[in-house]
Amino acid sequence: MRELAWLIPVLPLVACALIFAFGPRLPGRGAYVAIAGIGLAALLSIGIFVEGLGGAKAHELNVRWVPYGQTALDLGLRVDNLTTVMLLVVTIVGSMIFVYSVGYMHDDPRFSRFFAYLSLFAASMLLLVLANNLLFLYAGWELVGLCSYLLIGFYFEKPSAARASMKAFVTTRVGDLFMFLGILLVFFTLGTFRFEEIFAKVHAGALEGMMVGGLPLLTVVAVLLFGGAIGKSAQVPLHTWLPDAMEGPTPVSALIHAATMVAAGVYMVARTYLLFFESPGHGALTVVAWIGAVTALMAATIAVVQDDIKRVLAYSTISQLGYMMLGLGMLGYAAGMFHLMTHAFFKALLFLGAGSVIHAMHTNDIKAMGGLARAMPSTYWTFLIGTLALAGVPPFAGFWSKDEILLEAFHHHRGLYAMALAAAFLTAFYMFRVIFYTFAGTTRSHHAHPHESPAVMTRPLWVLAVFSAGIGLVGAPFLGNPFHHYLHFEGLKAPAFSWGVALAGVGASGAGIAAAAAVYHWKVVPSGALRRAAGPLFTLVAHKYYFDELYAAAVVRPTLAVARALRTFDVYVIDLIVNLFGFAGLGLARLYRVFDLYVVDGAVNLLGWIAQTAGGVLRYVQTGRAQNYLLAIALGVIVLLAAGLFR
Amino acid sequence: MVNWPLEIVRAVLLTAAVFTFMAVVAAMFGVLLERKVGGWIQSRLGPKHVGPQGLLQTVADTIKLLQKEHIEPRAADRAIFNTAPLVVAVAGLMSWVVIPFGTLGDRVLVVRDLNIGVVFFAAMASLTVVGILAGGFASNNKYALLGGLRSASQMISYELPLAMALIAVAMEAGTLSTVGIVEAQAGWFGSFAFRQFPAFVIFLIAATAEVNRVPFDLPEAESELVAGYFSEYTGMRFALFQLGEYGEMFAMAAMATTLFLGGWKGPVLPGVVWFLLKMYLIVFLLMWVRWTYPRYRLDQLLNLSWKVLLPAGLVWILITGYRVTF
Amino acid sequence: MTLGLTHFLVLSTLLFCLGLFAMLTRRNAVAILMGVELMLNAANINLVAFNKYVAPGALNGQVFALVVITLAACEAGVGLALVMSAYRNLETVHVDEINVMKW
Amino acid sequence: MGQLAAFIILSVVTLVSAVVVVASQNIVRSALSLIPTLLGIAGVYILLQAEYVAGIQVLIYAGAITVLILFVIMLTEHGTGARFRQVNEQVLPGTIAVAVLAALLMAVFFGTAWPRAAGTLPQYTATSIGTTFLTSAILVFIVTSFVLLVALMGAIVIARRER
Repeated sequence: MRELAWLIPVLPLVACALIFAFGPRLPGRGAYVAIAGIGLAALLSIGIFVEGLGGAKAHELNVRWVPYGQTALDLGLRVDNLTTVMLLVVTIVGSMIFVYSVGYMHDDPRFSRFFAYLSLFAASMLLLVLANNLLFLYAGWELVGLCSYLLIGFYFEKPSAARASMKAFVTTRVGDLFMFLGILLVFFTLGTFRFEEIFAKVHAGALEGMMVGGLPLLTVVAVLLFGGAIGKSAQVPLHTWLPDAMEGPTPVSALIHAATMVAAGVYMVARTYLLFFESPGHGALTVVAWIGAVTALMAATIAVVQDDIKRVLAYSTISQLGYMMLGLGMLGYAAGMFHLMTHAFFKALLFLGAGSVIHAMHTNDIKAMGGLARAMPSTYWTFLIGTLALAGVPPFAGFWSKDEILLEAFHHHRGLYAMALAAAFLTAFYMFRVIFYTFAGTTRSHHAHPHESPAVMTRPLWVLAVFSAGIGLVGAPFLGNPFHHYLHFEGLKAPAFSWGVALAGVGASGAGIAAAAAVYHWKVVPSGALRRAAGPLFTLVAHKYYFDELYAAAVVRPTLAVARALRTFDVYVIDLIVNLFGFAGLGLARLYRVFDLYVVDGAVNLLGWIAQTAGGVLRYVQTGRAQNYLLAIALGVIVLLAAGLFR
Repeated sequence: MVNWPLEIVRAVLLTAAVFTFMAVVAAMFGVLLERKVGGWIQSRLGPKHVGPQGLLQTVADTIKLLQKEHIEPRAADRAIFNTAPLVVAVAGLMSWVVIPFGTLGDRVLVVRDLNIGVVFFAAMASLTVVGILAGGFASNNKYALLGGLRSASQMISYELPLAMALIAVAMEAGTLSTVGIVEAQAGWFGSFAFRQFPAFVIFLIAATAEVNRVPFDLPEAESELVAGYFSEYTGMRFALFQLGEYGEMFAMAAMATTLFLGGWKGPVLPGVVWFLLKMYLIVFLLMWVRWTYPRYRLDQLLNLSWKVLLPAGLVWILITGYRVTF
Repeated sequence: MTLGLTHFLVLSTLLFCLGLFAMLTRRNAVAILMGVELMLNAANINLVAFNKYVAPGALNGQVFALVVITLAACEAGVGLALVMSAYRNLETVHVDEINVMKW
Repeated sequence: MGQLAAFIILSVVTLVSAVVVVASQNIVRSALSLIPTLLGIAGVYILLQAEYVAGIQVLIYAGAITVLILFVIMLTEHGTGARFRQVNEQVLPGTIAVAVLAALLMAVFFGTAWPRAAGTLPQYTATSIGTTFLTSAILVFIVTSFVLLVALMGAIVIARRER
């Protein structure tokens, strides 16, 4: 079945092409085609995964693409355990979101196009996941970025959406530049793009001892590649695009900005983990870990003060991605990937639930909601399950994965452990803040008449809820941690389960829930007082640590200023020169025109006149009567005969 | 080297002899026979009062025709009008040049045993058309003109199957000479009527059409065209047309005899008698057909020639060629 | 004076020139065709005469005369068909009146 | 001597009727006097020991082509065509050119010493002609057949009344 892996990205791609070609004339205005594409891909992925459980070997499919000197660029796919896990996540979460979108986007005039974009996105993501070399991973990476741009800007008539899509595209591009440099560095030093060959050479010490600017080459390469992950996975300092990306339709937020695309950065780090691992003194991993920890904590603090339900979730996503990075950086390869998987399910669930709420309330502001638990029971219960999973309450999925990361951090670096624990507390706090604001109490909006969403939206929610609740068990230590057996990095051994760490983690979550309940449900401490007490810290957080302002001042404005200066130069100097040449050409052309008109044309006309006049005279010879010509022939014969006779 | 003066004298004498035979005996007797046969077939008596059993009826008719005034239409083209019957008569009689009548000792009784005898016969048959066309035109009468055109198209069409039949026979015999063809037929079943049966049939049909006899007599269809191309002819010129036509008919019969029935050959009786017997058999056959069958329509007539007889003749030539060669 | 090649050549020359004259001067297309026939016959006389007097060993001259007769038949058929067609469409057979293609 | 006499008689018949063909105002007479011309030429062929050619000449030319010509004349010229001017304005230059051409050609013919190859004509020419046609002149024979076929079809297509 692994030989058929190439079909997985092709199916959604075909669906995309069909929808682009035939659009609304397809069944379900194209939605069914898209769902069929991703659904078949999901079935294939499940088949491949089951095969992997049976212990199937990694499979590579290589098609010679471009000969390049001694080496060749191959169109290659690789199916191994890491890939199968990602395939499962992408296709299953993806198909749920596709189904959900049928209901959510139902009244949108660009319904078919939306599904085409979704299918294209799924195809690119699957290409990214299946690529067996850096080049194709990069291609999928950029395609995913393109789809992200298209989908964030799906409501392009809204200026904020257009700006957000631009911002997302440009910001991630900064990271991609570093990644591209890293890829080039790999290729120029090792001469190949293929992961297998890269790993083999690095393992054999091909880059050992090489230095770049006083740093070990391998570390530089790994950090450069990680630069791409920072952009794509919205790590500090390139995280600012993700909250803005919430301008897109909610299923897009769920699919791209929670479950799959942002996970691409994590996946990429995991895919090239050997480079990070082999960097001298785990230097690169340390960078990853610190960035991840800072991101996790900082995003969590910002999430606490957000009132827009999707933004809360967006910052939560950033925070959780930081967690994953932290896990990877703390040598928790399996832990990071495990968290990626569980997070994909419950974050998708949360986003879809949020979408359901927005669908019902027509607003994003949690302070305008309230008391929705009665009106929308399905949404409420599934959202609650997602929240519990995210908060890390056992036995829901988030607990198991988060616990592993905390365990790794605890074993490797206490400072980072503390940050992670704080982030866990904050996570539980802000998520329950949302719950209390949204579902508990009574509605604060008087002109809204909330109602439960249609079945096509709630059923995916329930499916995802089941996953969110249960998927964590595959990593449960008392079950022997089967996930760890399935997916692990050679040479790394996970630390043993520790009741202390687990209780600390649950404790942090519980404390967060309790604090949220105290502030927003029982109102023991009014939130306004809390805000005043925090003072400047609150201001700092509320302004998202001034990142956007900093970028505006440091990057955007200088760039714009330079652009304006250049424009001025262009308009007054370069254009002047060009215009001068233009005027000179024009003058010459006028001269030539006179020459043309009176000399060249005159000669041509003279010849024409001569030909015409000659023809006019000669046409009297052309009688059109064969008998005249015959007489001429006879005379000719006479002349010839006479010439022959009287020679 | 041919002795030309002697040759010319011989030719004149022989022509006179043949003409006499044809005009006096064959044509006159032929007309009488025609009327008698017609009478018998139609259960009446036919001419009976002039001479014994009406035998002199044709002589009386000829004398009547000779006495008649020669009328020349004022609008007619005189030269052509007067020449046309001659062309028909001469061409019809010239056909006889190559007919072998029988044997006298070692000599074959034939005017000239041309080595292109069959071709000559066909050529003379085709010359008749010119006379008919000229006569029809020169009369300056629309019935005559239409009759002439019809006649010419019919005769041209039927010349081709006729020539096909002749070619098939010549191929089988290996010679174009009529005497040679007769020599090539030995015995009853050696006659080409058996060995060349399709050619025989084609020849008979085409010959009937060629001499404008029923059922192919549209050119002179009285009910449509008065009398066809000789509507305006009177007296002796009319007689000349009739003479040419009867001469042509008898020549066809004689040619059929020569080509298919073994000519003068036969047991006991002298060759000339056998020849005449066979010839009159064919003549009787033609008369029988004339008094029995209705007339064809013009398109049927042309279709018969071009779509049936001509392809059949070509196919038969192919078969004959195969038989002769292998 | 015995009959020689020259006699026939003179006859054919005169015939040829008469045919040419017809072609040069007649207006009626059919008459022009008749002139062509005369010229072809003149050529045939030449062919047969040369065959007898110059190369009697082979019959090529007569063979070619036959070919010419055949082609003359073709020419007459096609030519007269053209005349009929022209007459039907233009209602004239005079070659100097058939000038719809002329400037 | 007899041959010469025959030749002269035939030539006179041929040329006189050819002149009528060429010069007659009555187009039907032209066509009809084509027949004596052609018959005279057939006689000339017999003088030249080409009996087969002569027979074919009478059969094809006199019997078929002339009749065809007569047909077309009768269908097109409203009879004799005497109502129309039958000659164009080239009579005088044409006469002069033809006369000069005839004179020059005869000068050429008289001034040439024709060679004479060995051999005699076969007595019975039809067989020899057939043999020649099927051996050395086979290509000519086949090509001629094709030309004949094409001309037949062409004539039908051209003369057919449209629709």
